[in-house]
Amino acid sequence: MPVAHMASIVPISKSVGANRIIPTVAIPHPLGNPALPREEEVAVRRQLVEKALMALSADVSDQTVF
Amino acid sequence: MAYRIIHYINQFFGGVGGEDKADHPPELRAGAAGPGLALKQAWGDQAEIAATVVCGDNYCVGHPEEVAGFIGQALDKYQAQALVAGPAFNAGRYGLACGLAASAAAARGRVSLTAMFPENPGVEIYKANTFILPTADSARGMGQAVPAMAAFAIKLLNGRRLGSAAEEGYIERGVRLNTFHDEIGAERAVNMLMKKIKGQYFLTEYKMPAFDRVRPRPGVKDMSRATIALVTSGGIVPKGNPDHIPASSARSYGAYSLEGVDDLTGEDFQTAHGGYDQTFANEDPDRVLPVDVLRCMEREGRIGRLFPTYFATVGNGTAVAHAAQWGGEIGQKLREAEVQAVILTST
Amino acid sequence: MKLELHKISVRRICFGEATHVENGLLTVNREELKALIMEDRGLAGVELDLAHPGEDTRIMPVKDALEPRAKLSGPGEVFPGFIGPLDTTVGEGQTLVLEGAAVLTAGRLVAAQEGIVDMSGPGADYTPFSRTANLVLVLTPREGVRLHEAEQCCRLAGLKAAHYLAAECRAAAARADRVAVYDFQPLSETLARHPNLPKVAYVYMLQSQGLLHDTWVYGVDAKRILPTLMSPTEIMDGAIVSGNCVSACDKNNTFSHQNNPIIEALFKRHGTELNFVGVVVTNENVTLADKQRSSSLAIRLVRLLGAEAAIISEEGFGNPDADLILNCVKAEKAGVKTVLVTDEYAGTNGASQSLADSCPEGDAVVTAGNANATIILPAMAKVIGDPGQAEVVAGGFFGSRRPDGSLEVELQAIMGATCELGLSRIGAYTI
Amino acid sequence: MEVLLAGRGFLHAGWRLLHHPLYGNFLPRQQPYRSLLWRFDGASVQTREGATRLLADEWSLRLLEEALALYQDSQAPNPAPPGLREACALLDFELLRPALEQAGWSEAVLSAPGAGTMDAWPLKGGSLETGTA
Repeated sequence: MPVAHMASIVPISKSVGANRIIPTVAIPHPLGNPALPREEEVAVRRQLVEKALMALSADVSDQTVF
Repeated sequence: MAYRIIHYINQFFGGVGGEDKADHPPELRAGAAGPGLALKQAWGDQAEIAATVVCGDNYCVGHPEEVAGFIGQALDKYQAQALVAGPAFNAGRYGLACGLAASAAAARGRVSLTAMFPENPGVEIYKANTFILPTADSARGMGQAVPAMAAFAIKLLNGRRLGSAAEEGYIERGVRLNTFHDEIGAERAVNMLMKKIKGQYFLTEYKMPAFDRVRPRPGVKDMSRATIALVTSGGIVPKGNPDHIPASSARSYGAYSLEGVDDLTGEDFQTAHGGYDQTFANEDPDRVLPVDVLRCMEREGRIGRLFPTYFATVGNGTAVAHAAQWGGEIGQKLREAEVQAVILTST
Repeated sequence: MKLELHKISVRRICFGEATHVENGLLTVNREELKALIMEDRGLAGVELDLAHPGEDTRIMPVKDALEPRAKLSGPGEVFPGFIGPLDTTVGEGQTLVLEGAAVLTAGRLVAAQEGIVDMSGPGADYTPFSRTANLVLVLTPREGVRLHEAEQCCRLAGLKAAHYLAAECRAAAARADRVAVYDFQPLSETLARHPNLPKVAYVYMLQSQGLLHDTWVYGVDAKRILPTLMSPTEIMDGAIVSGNCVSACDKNNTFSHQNNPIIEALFKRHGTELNFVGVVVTNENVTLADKQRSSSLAIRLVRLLGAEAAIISEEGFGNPDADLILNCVKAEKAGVKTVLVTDEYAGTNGASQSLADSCPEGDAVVTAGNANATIILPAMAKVIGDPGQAEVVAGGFFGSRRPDGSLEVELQAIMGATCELGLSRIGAYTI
Repeated sequence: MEVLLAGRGFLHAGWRLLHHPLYGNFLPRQQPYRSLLWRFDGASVQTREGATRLLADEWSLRLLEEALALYQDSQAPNPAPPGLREACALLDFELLRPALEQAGWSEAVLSAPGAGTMDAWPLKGGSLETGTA
């Protein structure tokens, strides 16, 4: 089954072999930015998860960063 | 003069009972028992089983120091030169118990050996401390396991210098030992370079750790009817970390329910990961595991269903071999549950 | 650049009237050499002592080892920038070598420092200097001298002594036991001569992290150089000098620079199996910017030489692992096939990760063993150097002193034990 | 170890290391002092499609994680024998000199007497937002 790897250090995702890579905000808070007000942070999270779903729907032949 | 060996087996092979007796405390019996009888026969007059330690798997895994001490006393009492444990085949806890018993003997300067199926979790955890021979995944493999263990134990006791794992048939332990070659390093380097230039086969003296590649799977056709599962190495676990997953060098992963959970809150969930500043994840675990957004998408029909169980471990300093093994196990479980795709988040 | 090394074999050293060599016996005028060394104001005192293979003797802590060499003919003098002048390069003409002899500088010089040489017992297998006739300079820096000066005057003392011994024996050069000839031609000529032999370069990484971790090239601290191209014969004339005090096992002492085994191995095949096109000397600085710059410039030189393959040797561990990996990746990405020569720090149980960095391109590695492996060194009747050093060793810095006076130390504490130039036969394998 | 862990927090927030964390050829137990110098120069904040990303520098992080692994594997640094504490501190300072220079501390400051002592270094300061621990 396809896997979307959401992580903040793209080169590390690549070296461990992930095929669908979604760059995230930062290591301690990959899917949110505490500096933002709550609604904006959830909007950012939604955007990242949306990108993950897009990656999971796409056919990729090699390691791809979305 | 025959070598004196202590044999470690669990409650099942010791005839005490099955799963129900897994809490059986360690007992010492003179002479051989269970598979020990076959070992004794294989050794003939070269070695004898001075005594057998029989211990329930749960007890051993639950009381490591106590069992290790018990084994130490048994080794001293019988002046034994070696401990042989198992074979454990693919029994997980028995494999861990054999690894622990063998490590206890090795730590006390005795020759130590056990045998189990290469995929057994005991291999990764204890291979640095003791020799482990590969066996079949079930007791059907007893026929090959016993003679191999007997011969290898004698080889260790005779103190002969061992060749590589491939030559001698043990599981590579990943332990570096010094040796003296025939040629100096500089000559070996230039010879290796000449082979590399000519495209000939050469054997590097040190293998750099590397990751394998996986062929990308086709995309999900209809996301609105797909079941998506969440997996994370970011260490998000229910409050209190019920499975006690350590902050680094994790030895296990957890499967936790999302039934009736619409949003991960700091009250019910936390991070166990020791590799980053935990305040942000503890404040709102959704920042690592996006349950809140996926629940919305589920309600809006953007996705079919969020799989009710998520898998989590701590990716901080975890052995690559462990992670690869868990990946396989989790993938297997998700396939059986007909999950179509996975979102894996990392910190 | 053609260099002849006229080698006189030395099996024993003794003190006597005049410094000279005859039938394998090197006689040294003790007072004359002491006076020469004491010209340096930074030193409070120096004692000379001798140690020969097989003796029940330990020398600790040894800072550097040097081979006595002096020019017989050709431009300049050995150790340019310290002994030899800077108005010319070296590496041509004839050089006298007292083969089998070594000068060892020892004594409480600086901080936590180790460097054990055992002339007999289990420790002898792990150091090349258990097989040489050693003249040991036990140096005491003057009180209140800054760490920099202390290191510098000890380094100079060693260089002076090594040059003095060979210079005084020039008369015996005619009766050299053997002459080794190294003919290293400019690139155009060597390409014309060996058009279809594979072109091989040697990327020579020098420890250059700062005080106590420095190496000198023509008298310049390697931290301050940009990667440069050298003829191997210059290195034989002491163009590279060690100022490195730390990790006795894998620091390249001056002796191993003078007798670089990788240069020797490449020369042996030069013109028959391969075309040795040059030595690219580079450093191992502490800052990440320097690491990127040096590795890029070093590999650019390899490409300008048209080399299709290269040996890369590291010096030290941890910090330089990053430079080794950068050099490897940049070379392989430029299509240059590499073999790396390094040692390992895999923990006392051998189960930890050996290098502090890695890359998939590093598929060809020669290793000089695990420096964390421990060894028991029996107590020795005679200890030359700084007995006070035992407290450093005892302090668990480099091992522990056992009740019976023997030392349990890691190979890291033994001089040249895991030398990353591949000077000895040591290696490692996985069980 | 604590120094390295503190350093990691900064790296996650987009700071970049100026030097290799394992400077010096000592095993962890042989050098009781360990310092880190890192810089925040804004290049690590990336706003793409509205989402600002704090780009942790991959190389700094890899080197730091490797250093942490080495520290976890080896024994804790021994309290340096009294005679060596001073030399160890000076060594730690000397080895970082190039990095300090690169961070903008002028040569004058670096060679002022007592520059090598621990209290000479403000936690934050200098022209750039450079933190030392």
